[in-house]
Amino acid sequence: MNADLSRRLLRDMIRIRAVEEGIVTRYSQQKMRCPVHLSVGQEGPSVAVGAVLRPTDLAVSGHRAHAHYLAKGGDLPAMIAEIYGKATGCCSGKGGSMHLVDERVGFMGSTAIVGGTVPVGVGLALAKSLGAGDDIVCIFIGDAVLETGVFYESASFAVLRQLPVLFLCENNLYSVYSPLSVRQPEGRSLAGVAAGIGLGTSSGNGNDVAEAYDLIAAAVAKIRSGGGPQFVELATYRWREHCGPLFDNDIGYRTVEEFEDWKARDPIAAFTARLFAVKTIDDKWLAAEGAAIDGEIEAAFRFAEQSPFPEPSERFSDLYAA
Amino acid sequence: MNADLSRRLLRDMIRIRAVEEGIVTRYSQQKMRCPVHLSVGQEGPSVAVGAVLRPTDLAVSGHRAHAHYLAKGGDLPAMIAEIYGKATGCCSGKGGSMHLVDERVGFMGSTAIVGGTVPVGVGLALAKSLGAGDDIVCIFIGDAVLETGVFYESASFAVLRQLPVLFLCENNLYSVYSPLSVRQPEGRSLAGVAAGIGLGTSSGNGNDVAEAYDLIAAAVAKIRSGGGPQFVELATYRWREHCGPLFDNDIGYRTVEEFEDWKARDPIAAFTARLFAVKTIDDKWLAAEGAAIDGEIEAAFRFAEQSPFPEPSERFSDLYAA
Amino acid sequence: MSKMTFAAAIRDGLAVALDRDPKVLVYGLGVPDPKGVFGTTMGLQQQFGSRRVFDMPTSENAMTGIGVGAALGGMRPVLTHQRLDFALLSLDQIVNNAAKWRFMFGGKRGVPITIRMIIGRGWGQGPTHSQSLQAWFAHIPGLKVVMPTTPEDAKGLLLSSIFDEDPVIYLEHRWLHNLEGEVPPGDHRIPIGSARTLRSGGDATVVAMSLMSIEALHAADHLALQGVHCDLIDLRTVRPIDWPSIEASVRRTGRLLVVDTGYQTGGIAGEIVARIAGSCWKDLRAAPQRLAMPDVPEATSQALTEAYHVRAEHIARAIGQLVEKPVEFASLAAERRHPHDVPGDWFKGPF
Amino acid sequence: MSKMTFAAAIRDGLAVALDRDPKVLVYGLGVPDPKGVFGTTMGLQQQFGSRRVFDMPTSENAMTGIGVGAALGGMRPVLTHQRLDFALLSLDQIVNNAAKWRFMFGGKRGVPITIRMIIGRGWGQGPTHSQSLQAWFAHIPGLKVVMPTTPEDAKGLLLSSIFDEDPVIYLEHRWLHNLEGEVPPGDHRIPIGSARTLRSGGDATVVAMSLMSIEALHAADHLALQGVHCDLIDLRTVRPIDWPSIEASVRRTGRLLVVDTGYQTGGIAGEIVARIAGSCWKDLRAAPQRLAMPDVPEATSQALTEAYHVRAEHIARAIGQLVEKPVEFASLAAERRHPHDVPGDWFKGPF
Ligand SMILES: Cc1ncc(C[n+]2csc(CCOP(=O)(O)OP(=O)(O)O)c2C)c(N)n1
Ligand SMILES: Cc1ncc(C[n+]2csc(CCOP(=O)(O)OP(=O)(O)O)c2C)c(N)n1
Ligand SMILES: [Mg+2]
Ligand SMILES: [Mg+2]
Repeated sequence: MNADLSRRLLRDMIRIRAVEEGIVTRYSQQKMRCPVHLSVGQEGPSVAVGAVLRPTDLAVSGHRAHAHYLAKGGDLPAMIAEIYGKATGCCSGKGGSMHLVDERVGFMGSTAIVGGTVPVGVGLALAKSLGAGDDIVCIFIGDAVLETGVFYESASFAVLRQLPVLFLCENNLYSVYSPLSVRQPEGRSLAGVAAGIGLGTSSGNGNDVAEAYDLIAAAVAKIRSGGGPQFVELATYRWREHCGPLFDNDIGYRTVEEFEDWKARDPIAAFTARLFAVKTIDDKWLAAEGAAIDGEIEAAFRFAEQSPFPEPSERFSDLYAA
Repeated sequence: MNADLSRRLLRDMIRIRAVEEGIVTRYSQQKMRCPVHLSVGQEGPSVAVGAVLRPTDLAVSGHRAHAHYLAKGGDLPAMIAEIYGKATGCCSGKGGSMHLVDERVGFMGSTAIVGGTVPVGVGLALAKSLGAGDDIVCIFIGDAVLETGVFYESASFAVLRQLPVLFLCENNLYSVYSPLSVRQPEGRSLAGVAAGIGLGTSSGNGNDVAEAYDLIAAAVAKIRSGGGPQFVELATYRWREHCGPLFDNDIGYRTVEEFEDWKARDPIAAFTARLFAVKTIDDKWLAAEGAAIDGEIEAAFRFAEQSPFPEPSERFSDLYAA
Repeated sequence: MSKMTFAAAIRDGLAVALDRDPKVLVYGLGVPDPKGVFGTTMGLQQQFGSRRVFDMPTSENAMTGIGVGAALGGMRPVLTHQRLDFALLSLDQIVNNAAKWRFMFGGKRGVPITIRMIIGRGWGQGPTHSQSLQAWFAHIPGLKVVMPTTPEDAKGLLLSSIFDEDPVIYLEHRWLHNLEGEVPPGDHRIPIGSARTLRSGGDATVVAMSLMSIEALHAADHLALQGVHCDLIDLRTVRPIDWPSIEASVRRTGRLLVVDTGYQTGGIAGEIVARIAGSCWKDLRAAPQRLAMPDVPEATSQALTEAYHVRAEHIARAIGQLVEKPVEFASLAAERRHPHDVPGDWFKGPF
Repeated sequence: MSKMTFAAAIRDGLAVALDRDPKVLVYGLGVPDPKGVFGTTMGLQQQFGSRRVFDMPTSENAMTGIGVGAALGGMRPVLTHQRLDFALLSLDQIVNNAAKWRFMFGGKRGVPITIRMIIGRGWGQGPTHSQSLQAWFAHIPGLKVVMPTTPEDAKGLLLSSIFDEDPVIYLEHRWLHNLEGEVPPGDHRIPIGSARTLRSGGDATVVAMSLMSIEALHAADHLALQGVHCDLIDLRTVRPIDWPSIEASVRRTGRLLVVDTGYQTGGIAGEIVARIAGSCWKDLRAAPQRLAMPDVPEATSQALTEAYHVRAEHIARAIGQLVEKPVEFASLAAERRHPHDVPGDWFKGPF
């Protein structure tokens, strides 16, 4: 992996983490009045995909989409403004955190129904397949999506038609507070089910961004060269509560040990150390990037705070084409 | 396989075929005014299951359920009367051919939405699993059911909870007029997908009733001994049109060669020859059984024809408990 | 103009759309099979190729979402369900995605998908092959819902649906498939949201849709011979409803009867009655009435469907009551030559 | 009697049912998790074991059908959806199986399943976490649909639902979860299908349900001080509707306003207006009115929900118009102390 790419991956992770922490800091002000599902701790897969995909590749996602949106190149101020419910938000305030869109960079939409955008992504790939080119569609899914019938139906159709789809599964062990054990049979892996459906599959450590990058790059290369839809499962872990800014290790659905164990495998710390060791980065780089990111984020929050709310009459607009 | 069992299997196939042919003969009279999906040519799997299951085992099915209902021990006159829309029908005329029920023998219901009874069967198994005993639930499915999300979700839950479920899949190559090729990816077998979900699987020739019996008996023994849900795929072929009494090889969705090829593998003819060869049956047995069956069937149609129609006021009844 | 059946008019509309715009896709269970969805898709795959006209697996939910995605990707998909009842599997995609996409993303992009659903009736279709749930779709902001009655409207509304920028639920009644009528050639469109006045008369306003408009037509013509003249409004679109047409008529007649193919409770007929009771309160000279399916599923047995459906004679009787005149209606029933559970001799089952 | 919240009353009802009948099962996403579905299932798994109280995969459609099957197998399952919106995935099982099973098999067996669905609102719930689709369920023959308002009814209707022999859709509004009230102990049941008169007065009949009954209560009490006295009928059940109660009231008052938590077009309010316009035509002294959600999804931004919902002041204003008297209603809005997008200070998000 070349140094530029390494630095990009690290920078993107730091940036996404900082954005999420920016939300954490301000959330209790009750100005962001919508549910937020943060990706703190699981930035690896997103930035790896972001570095593999082209702007003309498309992506769709679900409720936990900030990282996906940003990694795909989505407009940060527009995202923050959306979470603040402002007219300048990427959905003009209609959607909130669970509905993000930035078509200019191919982020076609994230929605709040688990599995809901999976067929949408496959349909986008169907449309791509009817045209020319080798663009692909990335469908971001959590582990719970594998439980939905619509995933099975959609993935089957993607296999049947050999559509250019990447199913990027972040397996963070939980669906809300429910562990995999109440949802997945013992001994059955997510990638195993996906393989049974006929998807090409690979699995790896999502907290090792370089490993994630390599797996994704390989999968995407296969898709582009007509190898059919691929499923990449990346193990990772969300640090904070399912929804909201706090930690929730106290409520008992997971152990502090498990949490600490995963925290020790912080994708950012690990990759920082690695890049330090090989001298790809130094303190100065880190400080400069950190400062730039902080400035960008401050500006984004300022933009959001200072933006106007949508006019009340807008509550009726956008239902049908004019 | 002992002689009694062999004779039973053959007799049951002959009987089901004769019932279906009885429908064929009379259908053009337009007195059976409901869609009928006949099983002529694919009697093997049904009678094999029927011989394996106990009366306290349960079964559910779909649109093509005559054979399943009869094999499970369902009331023949009540079925014919139901197809005639009579008050004496197993659903008092409310359901018709696509809705059959005979709870006394554990046939809990067949319905017309593809995949619709799959979760119902799993739920019945859940209820069984909460009680004592080692009864099982057989869910009859066609090849198209594997395309439904609800199959995937239901089978996954059956695996998760290790419920006593037999998925009995009659793969007759077609869904209405659509071949497997427009529905299943090349190289992906139905049993393969089922295995990916975590079901125990086996596959065989559904037109060889002895082979079908052995596979089913093995699967059911596994289920009863706590081995978890099993999927048995049996290859077979429907001779007549998807829905209705006619042959439809002329309309072009399948070749006459394919049809003739499968017809040459008639499960009844093959098994008859085999039992003749080993002298388990003789002409006399065949004639006697045939006569008994014909008499039973004549009586059933007579019963149906002579039964009264439901009172018009019954169109409003049975919606809620009294 | 040429004379063709309702089913042929649909096929004609699909062919025109496929021909006109390479972005149009036509798919659904059985679309390219030898029966071609009751003839409505016959030969289209041969004509336009299997990339644009194709069969699908029995995966109604995903295939709807895939249509939504294809629409977002620039296509104009037309999905067909041989029965509305099967589409119940896909309501999440219809309601949470197709209907809301434009709104929830702040107007970024709409979903120009058309979803055809066929409503069954009689001849043993039974409880799960006969549901007429237009009230459900009409309840959902973001959807449009059309229910053509004539071959011309079948084609014209289909073309308008396909080229509409928003999702349209296109509901076709199986019993209309063989109805014949004049159909203009080419890209002939009937605007969504406008009703059609089939008969004019000052005594009462009868609003109906789909097959019920045909029954109402028989009733209206029968009563006209007896000196009772109705405005008969064929709704054509059930979302958005053409309120100006209905209100203008009710203001003249002061009497309203709405006839619905769906269940009574919570149906479209009730919506129209409720709205008109408010907007035309001063004009109404009698309680607004509705005639709809009873609040019970359709049973399979022919003995149980005979008295189940609303027919011309019931409509004529209801109009008579509404206008408070004695009318003869029994002969409407006596005139019918074919069994009650088929639309005509052309229908011999099974679906 | 003891004072408890609506959520605690549901938990109490579930515990009573689980305790009383070993056939009762309680399951759904998050049922045994530390939040216990907003407290409504808290501790039940510990108390009754994981065979009877359990979590499930995100497989709403199958898990509904599995409940149907378990019910056919003798159980009384209670399935919970944290939002009604998620249940759209399961409508095939609800409509084609649960609702029709008894009918289509000729009365052989019913499906005693209870499906709880929670209706969200405000605080950024947005388009897919706020739908109030009771009109859909109420349109389906074979279903019963309840919408409790008070803690007592929450418990009493839940117990009646669980022990009903037919499928019941139990709709609970998220904004009611913290409402407090007296709740009788033990197996206290409120009959399905009977409305409750919350206030009596001869000037007008106001019919409401769920959260709208609370808003209507504020409005009615506010107007009572101004000499306008309404019958306020809390519907409690939206299928079957308690017509005798509504009709008796309208016969006295001659004026009707229906307030609905759902979309206006095709909603329950319209059904009630339509029916009463027919059955009480002679008694009505003014056009029957309805107040419901606008025909557009709920947006996420707080700036877009402020003028979106129906509140006490709108109801008071509508009653004033209905009785043709000038009334003061603005103070109802001014009195409210918490932001418009939360039910009270107890709600701090996220769901
Ligand atoms: C159909 C549906 N059912 C339930 C929910 C409630 N819900 C929101 S997020 C979530 C968990 C999803 O878990 P996973 O896919 O693993 O994503 P993660 O939150 O872990 O990133 C659930 C069940 C929903 N939004 N949609
Ligand atoms: C959900 C749904 N979609 C479509 C149909 C229409 N349909 C009826 S039978 C059938 C084919 C089923 O094929 P298969 O499961 O292989 O059974 P077979 O008819 O071959 O016995 C279809 C698609 C339906 N009944 N339900
Ligand atoms: Mg997860
Ligand atoms: Mg088949």
